[in-house]
Amino acid sequence: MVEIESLKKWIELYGEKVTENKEHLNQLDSDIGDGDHGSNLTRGAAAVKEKVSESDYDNLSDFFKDVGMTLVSKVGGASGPLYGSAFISMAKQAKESDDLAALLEAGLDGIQKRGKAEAGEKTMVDEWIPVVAALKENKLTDEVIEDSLQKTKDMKATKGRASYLGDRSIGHIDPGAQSSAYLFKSLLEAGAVNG
Amino acid sequence: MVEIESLKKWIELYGEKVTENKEHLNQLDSDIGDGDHGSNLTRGAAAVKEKVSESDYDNLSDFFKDVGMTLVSKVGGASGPLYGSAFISMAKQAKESDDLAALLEAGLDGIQKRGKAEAGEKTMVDEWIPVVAALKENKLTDEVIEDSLQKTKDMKATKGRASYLGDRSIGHIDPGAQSSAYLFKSLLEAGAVNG
Amino acid sequence: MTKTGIIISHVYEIAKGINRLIQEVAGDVDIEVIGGLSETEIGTSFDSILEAINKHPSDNLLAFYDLGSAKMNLDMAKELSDKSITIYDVPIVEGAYTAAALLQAGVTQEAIEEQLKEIQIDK
Amino acid sequence: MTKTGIIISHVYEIAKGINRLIQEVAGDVDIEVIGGLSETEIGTSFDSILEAINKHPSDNLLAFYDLGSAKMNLDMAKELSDKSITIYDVPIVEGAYTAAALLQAGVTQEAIEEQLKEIQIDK
Ligand SMILES: Nc1ncnc2c1ncn2[C@@H]1O[C@H](COP(=O)(O)OP(=O)(O)O)[C@@H](O)[C@H]1O
Ligand SMILES: Nc1ncnc2c1ncn2[C@@H]1O[C@H](COP(=O)(O)OP(=O)(O)O)[C@@H](O)[C@H]1O
Ligand SMILES: [Mg+2]
Ligand SMILES: [Mg+2]
Ligand SMILES: [Mg+2]
Ligand SMILES: [Mg+2]
Repeated sequence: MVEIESLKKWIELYGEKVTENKEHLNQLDSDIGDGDHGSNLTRGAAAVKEKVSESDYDNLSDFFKDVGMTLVSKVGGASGPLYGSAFISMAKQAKESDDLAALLEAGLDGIQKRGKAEAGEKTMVDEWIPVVAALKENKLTDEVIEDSLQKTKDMKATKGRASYLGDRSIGHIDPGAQSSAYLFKSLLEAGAVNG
Repeated sequence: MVEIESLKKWIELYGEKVTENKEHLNQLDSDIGDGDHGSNLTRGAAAVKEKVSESDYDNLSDFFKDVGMTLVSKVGGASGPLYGSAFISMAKQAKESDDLAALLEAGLDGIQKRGKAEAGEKTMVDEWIPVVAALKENKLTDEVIEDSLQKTKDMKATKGRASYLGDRSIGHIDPGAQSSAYLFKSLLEAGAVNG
Repeated sequence: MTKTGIIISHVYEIAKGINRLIQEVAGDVDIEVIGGLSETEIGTSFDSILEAINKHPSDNLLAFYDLGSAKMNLDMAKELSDKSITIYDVPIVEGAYTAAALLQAGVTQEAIEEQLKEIQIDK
Repeated sequence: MTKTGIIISHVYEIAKGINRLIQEVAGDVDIEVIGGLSETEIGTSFDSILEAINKHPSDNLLAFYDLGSAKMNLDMAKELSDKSITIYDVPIVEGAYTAAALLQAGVTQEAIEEQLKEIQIDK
């Protein structure tokens, strides 16, 4: 069971992290993409902040839905529909359960339905899969988050813009995996995970 | 053996025919293409007329080369490089022989090298192949010209813009075959063919 | 069938240019193009895709896109719209041109799909 | 190898737009684009293709085109030029984007061709 307050905190921290690390995310993306991932998410984070400050959510589903729709509208690029689908899918799941692992599993599901990426294709999915698995076993740690991020380095991209680079995408951390790592670190920091 | 004067006459008549039939060629092209074949060739014919009026050709090769290069530069579209290649190829052949059938066979060769079309692909090649064959046997008549033109109607285009229409290209005369029919009728009218 | 399609590119000029190329061979086809986040900014926007779909006169749309992220935005808009939208994984210029030429010729959607299959690519 | 390419479209905006899309991911690649007979007239011109090839700083060009007639004009220009020009039968937007991204990454021409083979189409 997870409290709505800690999840609001989660999203707030996530917004702060992507904003602080905007240039780093842009740099990762310019190595194997078009260099806008940090700017995209920073724009989205500002819009989410404004949007959620307008309402006093008394249920998780409404909160996630607003986050998701705002991300879809404002982030753009590939990550807009992907993060958006994650939160919209979590909004649906929140109507049935408030188990954090189940919620994030629904989020991962939303991402994969949208982007059709499987494990090992060097996308944000490669950050989400191990994190969701760890959450299910109540074993999510910073190390899990950081390890899966580093593993994207040796992968060859077969989805997203980086896939145009073929073998040349190897040797770089995936920007979407990096922003997802910020998402999950924020989750730990927000105290939303009962260890 | 063919006289340069009758070949100049040939090109002059051809220019007149495409100019007079500009709208008809455009109409054929708008049925299965972009509707500019008549306009393209009319522009080319005017430029050729101006170009060849400037020189007093004493050899066939120079004459054909000027016709060919002018067509390439001014006609544009697919037919510019195709007719252009025909005349440039005839210019090369003219250095070796002044046999009309051999010249036109070289022209056909130039078209096929450029456009890679074989018989039956619903292009100008379907007009050129039977005409060259008839010329070799000294049997070129208006009927040969007209028959091959009509035969393009039932063909399915597999080269050129009309090929995007697939089966829907069937039932229309090919515009390039029509303009080539004008070319060969002009040849007969110019008295260049010794029957 | 209604002669209609929608073209989505990351760049304003590409979308406009494809429209001009198509108009030449398919003047009767009702095409809506969306390019970029604005005339100068590169990207695709879910909001403007959804708006274009909704305001389009036809209920049956054939959709073409350039890069994968345009497709994802398009997919989301498709899910939130009541219209019938078919998204084709074909080259944006060559695919949209082919479809438009066939629509102009009055071909059925099945026949168009038959032809588009030949130029399907992974993207 | 020299990072360079040439893009030929029937339409001015398509050529310009592809260039903008590519600049985003391949700022160091030296691209020359030719579109239309003029900014408003659709078509391809042998004369301007040859001129663009000749004035391009590089001697090794990768060329992309939209419709078959652009290819024929390009072929003629190639024959009359001393430069090494490779023409790819790939989707103009997706193909040029792929090649430019790889050129930017410093990949060899063989590796680029390997990758372009996957999106080869008949056109
Ligand atoms: N099909 C996909 N499935 C999952 N994630 C993807 C997919 N395509 C792209 N991504 C993620 O999106 C990130 C890039 O996002 P962003 O830069 O915002 O979008 P864009 O590539 O459109 O500029 C990638 O690093 C990758 O993690
Ligand atoms: N590959 C080819 N080989 C031979 N002829 C061709 C080829 N492609 C097109 N054509 C001819 O060109 C004609 C169309 O010329 P035109 O309308 O001037 O060019 P475009 O199609 O570029 O507008 C067609 O009717 C056909 O006869
Ligand atoms: Mg990006
Ligand atoms: Mg982007
Ligand atoms: Mg035409
Ligand atoms: Mg034309």
